[in-house]
Amino acid sequence: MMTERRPNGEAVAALLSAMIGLLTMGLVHTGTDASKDFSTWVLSVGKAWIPNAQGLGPYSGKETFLLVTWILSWVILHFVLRKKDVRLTVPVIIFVVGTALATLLVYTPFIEFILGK
Amino acid sequence: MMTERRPNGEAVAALLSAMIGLLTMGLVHTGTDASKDFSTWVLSVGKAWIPNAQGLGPYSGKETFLLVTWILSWVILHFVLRKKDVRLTVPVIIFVVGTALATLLVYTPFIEFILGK
Amino acid sequence: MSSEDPSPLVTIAGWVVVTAFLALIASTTAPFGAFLGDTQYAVVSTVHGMLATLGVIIGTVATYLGWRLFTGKIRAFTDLRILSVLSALIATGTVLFGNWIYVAYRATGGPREFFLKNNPEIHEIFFEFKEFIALFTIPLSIAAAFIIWRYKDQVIGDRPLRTWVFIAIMIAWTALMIAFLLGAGITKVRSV
Amino acid sequence: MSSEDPSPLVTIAGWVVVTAFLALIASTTAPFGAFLGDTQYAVVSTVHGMLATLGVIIGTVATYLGWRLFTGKIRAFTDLRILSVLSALIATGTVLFGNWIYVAYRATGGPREFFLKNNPEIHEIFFEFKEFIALFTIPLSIAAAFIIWRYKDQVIGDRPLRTWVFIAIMIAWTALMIAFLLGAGITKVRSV
Repeated sequence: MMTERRPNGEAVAALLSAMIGLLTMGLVHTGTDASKDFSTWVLSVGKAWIPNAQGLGPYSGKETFLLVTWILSWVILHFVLRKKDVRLTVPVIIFVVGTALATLLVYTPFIEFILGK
Repeated sequence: MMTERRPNGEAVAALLSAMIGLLTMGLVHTGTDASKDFSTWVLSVGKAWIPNAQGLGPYSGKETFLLVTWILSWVILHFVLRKKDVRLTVPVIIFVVGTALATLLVYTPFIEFILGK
Repeated sequence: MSSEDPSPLVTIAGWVVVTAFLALIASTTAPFGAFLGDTQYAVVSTVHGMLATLGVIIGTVATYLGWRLFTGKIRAFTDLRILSVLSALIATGTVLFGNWIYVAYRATGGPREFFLKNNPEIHEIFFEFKEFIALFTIPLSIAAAFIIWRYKDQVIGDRPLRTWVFIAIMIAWTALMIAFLLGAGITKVRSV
Repeated sequence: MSSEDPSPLVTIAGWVVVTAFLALIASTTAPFGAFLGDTQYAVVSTVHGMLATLGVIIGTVATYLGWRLFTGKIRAFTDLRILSVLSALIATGTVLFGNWIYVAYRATGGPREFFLKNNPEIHEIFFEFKEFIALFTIPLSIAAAFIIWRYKDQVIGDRPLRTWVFIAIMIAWTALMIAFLLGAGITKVRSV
């Protein structure tokens, strides 16, 4: 029975990488609100591959950052953690706090609060 | 075990009476479309007890017919059928066809079709 | 090694705290009033829409459990009992608030007048149908809840009866979704 | 005496026939075009809204089953496996169509311009939040579906893991409902 059991590392990788992607998106979004130059660059990232990225604006680049950091961190964490069995307390806390922070970072009144606008 | 079993008559009463109420509403609605006088009378039924029935129009009377025929037929069927165990085939067919007819009778293109408008 | 760590209750408690914190931020900073418009029906319409949405959520889960009942594989019968009653209550509440809005809909200068002038089909076909199909949910959901409570576990073992109950639930749920979607569509075109 | 009569399959078949008949009448006589408006985005918007509604239906049942998983009382694990994948697919599809509409939303003369002039909070707070919170559903629902498929029944017996999966599902569902309701609210005020 124990030999059949799959270590929980892959699950940790799947959930943490989802949070990482979302948190990155929140940070990038906040960054575009803080700096016009950064916003232009984020738009250029979207234009690199999304059809009609001009119509979507910087949002296209933010989606790109979500996608790339999510998938990339998932692949890395998957292979780092796949054979490991980890205590879930700390990862769960990181996940909940990180996702909550990601939520705040796409909420305009909070962004204006931390940017001091 | 068999002595504990409740006869299915009460269930038949509950479901058939729901259908009867809805079908009555459909017939009344069709009637108001066919006759202006009938429509005025239906409105007066609603005015008898619903606050602001004037604002609701004849709809208030149609709701009243639904409510009264549903509850009344439920009470009657409940006491008629409560001790009976009936085969469900025929009641189910009546229920499905009656509910389908009720649906058609609140659908304007169908009403206009049967009224020949 | 990780089989009891973290404690589910502690974890859920933590999640509730975070959610409550975010909700607090939202409720103190989000200008929800921007959606309300300035008519006297703003609050009534909002309650109606919220009840309708709650009805979709609760009614959908109740219908899923009705399906499990039909296939004879239900284990969450207690949930079905609770949700069937909630569905009936929410359906009734939604219709009551809907009646209230209907007065505004029919009033001079209201959406009905607008539709009859610009888009008569929306009133004559879709709205007329919506105002009646929404009523289907009340007797059907009450009948289903009555049977589920009255017959208790007996309904699980009675295949013809549970089939009929499922049919009634499906008709009620279909009526609910039609009324919900037509309501959303109509209010999009012209609201009270 | 009534325990096998009528046959459930015959009854359901009868109900399907009746429903199909009614659907046929509706599809040949109902002027659904009245809701579409005449912009080139009419069809895209309709698909987006229908997918979002389907997402609410499927996602709500999946979340209910996530709750059963969390409480350790799930029996319909197969259903959860199917619905978790469907939820992830529908979330992705809805966002793709949403992107398409977003172009129209941002265009000159589109809703964004209207809101910034008349009701800036609707764009700056609600729409900005909606466009991002909707994206939360994708990685979260895919992560949950991945774990449910990868760990199979093992996730049922692993309390901490199933708790975490339920939290992820709940966040995804909350994000879905927020995006759905804000979307309905915004399109009510001004649609593309």
